[in-house]
Amino acid sequence: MKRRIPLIICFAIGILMIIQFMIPHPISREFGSTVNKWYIVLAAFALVLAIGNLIRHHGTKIRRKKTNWPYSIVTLTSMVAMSIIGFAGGVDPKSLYQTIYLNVLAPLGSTMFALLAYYMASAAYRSFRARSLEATLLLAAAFIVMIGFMPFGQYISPRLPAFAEWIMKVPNMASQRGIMFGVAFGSIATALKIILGIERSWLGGKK
Amino acid sequence: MNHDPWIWIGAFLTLMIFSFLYKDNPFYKFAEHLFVGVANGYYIVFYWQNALMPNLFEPLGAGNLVYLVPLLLGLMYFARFIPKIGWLVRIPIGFMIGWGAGISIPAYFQAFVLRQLQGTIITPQSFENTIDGVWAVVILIGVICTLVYFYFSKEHKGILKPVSRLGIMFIMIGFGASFGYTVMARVSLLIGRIQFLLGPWLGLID
Amino acid sequence: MAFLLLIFSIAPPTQVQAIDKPNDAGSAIIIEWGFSKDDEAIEKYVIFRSTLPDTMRVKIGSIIRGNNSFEDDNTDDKKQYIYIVAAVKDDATFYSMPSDIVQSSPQFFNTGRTNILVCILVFIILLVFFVQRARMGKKLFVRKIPGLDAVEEAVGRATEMGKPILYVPGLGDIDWTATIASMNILGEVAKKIARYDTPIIVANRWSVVYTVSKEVVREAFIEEGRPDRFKEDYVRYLTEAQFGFAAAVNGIMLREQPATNFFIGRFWAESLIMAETGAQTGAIQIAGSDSVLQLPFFVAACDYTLIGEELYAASAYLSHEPLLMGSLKAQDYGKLIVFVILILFTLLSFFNIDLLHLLEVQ
Amino acid sequence: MKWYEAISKIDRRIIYLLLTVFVILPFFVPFKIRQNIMPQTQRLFDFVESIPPDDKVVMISFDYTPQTMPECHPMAIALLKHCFARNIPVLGLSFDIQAPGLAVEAFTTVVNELNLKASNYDDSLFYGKDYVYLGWKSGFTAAVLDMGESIAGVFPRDYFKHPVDSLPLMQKTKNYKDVAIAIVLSASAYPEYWVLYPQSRYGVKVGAGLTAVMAPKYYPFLQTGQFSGMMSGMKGAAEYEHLIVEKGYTKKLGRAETGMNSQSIVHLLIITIIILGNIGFFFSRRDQKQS
Repeated sequence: MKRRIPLIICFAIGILMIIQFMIPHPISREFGSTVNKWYIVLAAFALVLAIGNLIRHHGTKIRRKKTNWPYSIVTLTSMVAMSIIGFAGGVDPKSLYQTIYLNVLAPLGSTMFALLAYYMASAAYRSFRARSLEATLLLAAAFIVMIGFMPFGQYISPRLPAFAEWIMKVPNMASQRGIMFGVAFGSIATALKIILGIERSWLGGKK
Repeated sequence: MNHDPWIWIGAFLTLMIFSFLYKDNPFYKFAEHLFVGVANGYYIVFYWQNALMPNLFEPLGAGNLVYLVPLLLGLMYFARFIPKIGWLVRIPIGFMIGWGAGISIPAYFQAFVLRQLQGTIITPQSFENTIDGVWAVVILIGVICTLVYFYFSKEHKGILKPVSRLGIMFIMIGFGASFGYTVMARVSLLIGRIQFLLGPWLGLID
Repeated sequence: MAFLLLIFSIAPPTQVQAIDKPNDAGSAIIIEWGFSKDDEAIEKYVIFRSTLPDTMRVKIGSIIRGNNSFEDDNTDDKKQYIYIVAAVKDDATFYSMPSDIVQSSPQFFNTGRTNILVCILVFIILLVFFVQRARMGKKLFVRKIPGLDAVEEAVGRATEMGKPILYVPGLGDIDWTATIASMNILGEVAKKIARYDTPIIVANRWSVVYTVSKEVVREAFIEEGRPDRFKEDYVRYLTEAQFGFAAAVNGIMLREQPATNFFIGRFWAESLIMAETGAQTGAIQIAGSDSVLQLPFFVAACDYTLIGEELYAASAYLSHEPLLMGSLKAQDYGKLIVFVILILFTLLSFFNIDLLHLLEVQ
Repeated sequence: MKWYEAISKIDRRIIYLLLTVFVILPFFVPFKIRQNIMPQTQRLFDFVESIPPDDKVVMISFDYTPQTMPECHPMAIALLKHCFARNIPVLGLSFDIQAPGLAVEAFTTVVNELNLKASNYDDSLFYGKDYVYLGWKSGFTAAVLDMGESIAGVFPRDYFKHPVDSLPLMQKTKNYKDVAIAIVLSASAYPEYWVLYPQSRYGVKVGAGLTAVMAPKYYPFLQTGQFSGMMSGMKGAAEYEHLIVEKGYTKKLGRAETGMNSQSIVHLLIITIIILGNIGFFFSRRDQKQS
């Protein structure tokens, strides 16, 4: 029972969602949107557990005075403070909650994102070596595209921008499509295995 | 220089994250832990306002008893804390996994199989412009070779060997091109941060 | 006078037909008409509707000239309607004859999606067939996948060094199949870890994925007979914020110094931020993703990368379980069908047999 | 360590430092690289060039977010400068909740800059007469369709809470008939839906300004003429800036052009270090083979 009931629920909801895609009738739409709402509710409940895990992790660090424990205080207090600000002060566009979003979360996020520029440079430097034919092709394609799409590309050869675009539109497109077909069958098979109960590692293997 | 304290906060946080490029240090540690804390606080409020209120408490308050089902399912997550009924946690998980698997199957067939087939199949119209037709043939060959590379249940010997090799070459060219193109798209993010530091904060550029 | 002449020379639209929109949830009617002979001269067509038994005409919308259909997506399935289309130029309006009486209704099957249904049924049959065959003991061959052969080595190395293993199951929620596939791989990795008693850190972005991955790891320890070794702190929730998550993972890599990093699942722009930091710490890195745009970065920064479908082959490959192997065979047949369709449809189209519409999904 | 070992093992921090310097440099040492103008940018520019002054409005949908600001914001600024220089009124609106702040900033920046230079009343720009910002609206599809009948019906009040009917510009701008082109600046699928709904139903001309990551997806829309032009990424913005400078509408180099200079030399830097790495790799391998 401990396995069968979850498996039946998983099977039923999976099949229902597939059928739901085929039926345009309002009953089916209603069902689809209700289940989507339930999903959101379940995610919110799971967030309680997740935040509980975060509090426990940092709480333990502080109590046992593990390395870097003072930073855990930063996480916990800022989380509590932000929640209080949101619940007490509201979430209007002019509220403190939104101001903090714009002036703390947004710059932190954009700066982490901007680190990518540096990492792309160091990753390319370290790994773009013409070790084999395949690696050389990768290197050459990256080069041509990088030069071709820049204003100075045309100075090297007036044909270069068009060549760079060709690489994007022909070989790049072909490989992406080929990968996508494989991905499609891989994920459909995975999803079916889950629904049909063939793959059940989430229940702890085959027993 | 700007007198808005929020700009200063934004600027310091930006510098703290950048300091990580040199090495891990107390400033980065602070910014990272603050990021995690504030973001989680943000989402706690967000879920309460946008998930639980409209999708659970309001309908329940209005007497819609169907919503007892997600409430019950949600509570089952906490069964983990009572060892005897701990297995109940698998019920909401089964629900979520089944839901995710179910919606993805038709979606993948539609967007990843049928639509890509439509785009790859060559028709006489592809040859209206001869050179475009030639490239369409190259794309078709590329797609087939890539497919062969992913063929698992046969050893890549005989005819499969050169074809799958060609497939991996297409893949590598594609990877290189995407990498190069993305460099262009991403450097602009860094430029954006630098503009923020030099402009609104330091006032060195307008 | 010339002005008047121009106005009176305009012909109204002809043959107005209104039909219930097919394959929908009701509440919509499609109106089609023949062009006004003076389509070139007019400005637009205005669509009027009257609801029976009342005959009052109400304007419901307009569309520029050159179009001969309109969708009224605001009808009541219980009511009957009549439509009139008018050609409009300046302030003058020229009405067509009314359409027949029409009523909208919802349908129980979307015929525009029959092709998807066929695909799903064919694939289920393939899958069940090969799984059954595997169940009966037929051996299946799988080609080598270097990234997966490296898993054992990577776990072993962490054990030797006495350092933890970091596992990031992607940044996608559970509705991405890549995340589900990642959970299956996590199960296999966790079993090896339970045997060796190496600590693992599973870093999660979504609350739901967190609950699932915790179950998966716990179950793996139980299955290996070492439930005592499972620690609550092994599976962690960080934050839903995409780059906040990346920042925190960077922190884990630098401070807890894992010997091996797994990045397996769905990734977005943060992929390289994590993979490059990991490369700098000197960890062995194994990545696997179906995110076409992020794969180049993993290839550049990681030691092994599972490309696209290889990710989905992983749980079968690692577990050697015949049932799962059977599904690999089904996947291969799926690709074979794609190959056949590509060639067949292309060839037929040159014999004027156009089958492309069979692939159209509504 | 031999020289070729050294160049294949440059410390990453040196690379980071160089990269930072290269990004900052063009802000203080402006230089000009002749832009090769992509045809889609030229088409958008030509379209705006062909709109008669003081007649129909250019509608700009500000749908970008702070993260995509470096790419899309310069597009907005360049478009506004172009329209105002040609006396074309501008109507702004947004469907992304994060956009209004950025839109207002774009308007304020350009209007202040131009009004500082204005010598008389006629040269000056006024809110309500020369430009209006309607603000943010949820429910994208319904809103863009309803504007075909009445813009004021969808936005009864503008962003600053003025009744829309009270603004002179809005009195002559009733619906899409009074819109010369709707230009959508976005990092997501909005431009596609502008083609799908308002264009197919009301014949609105649609232009787009997209991030570099998104742009390749939209080439087919240009081929079919569904887009009357497109700017792609910071490069597209720089090209547009270049075009308005060339026409003499403004003198100053724009943000995107400076940004493109940074990008160009960063690309050169990356290409150079990859070459250095490979030279080092080549020689070390030769050594290994010999020994």
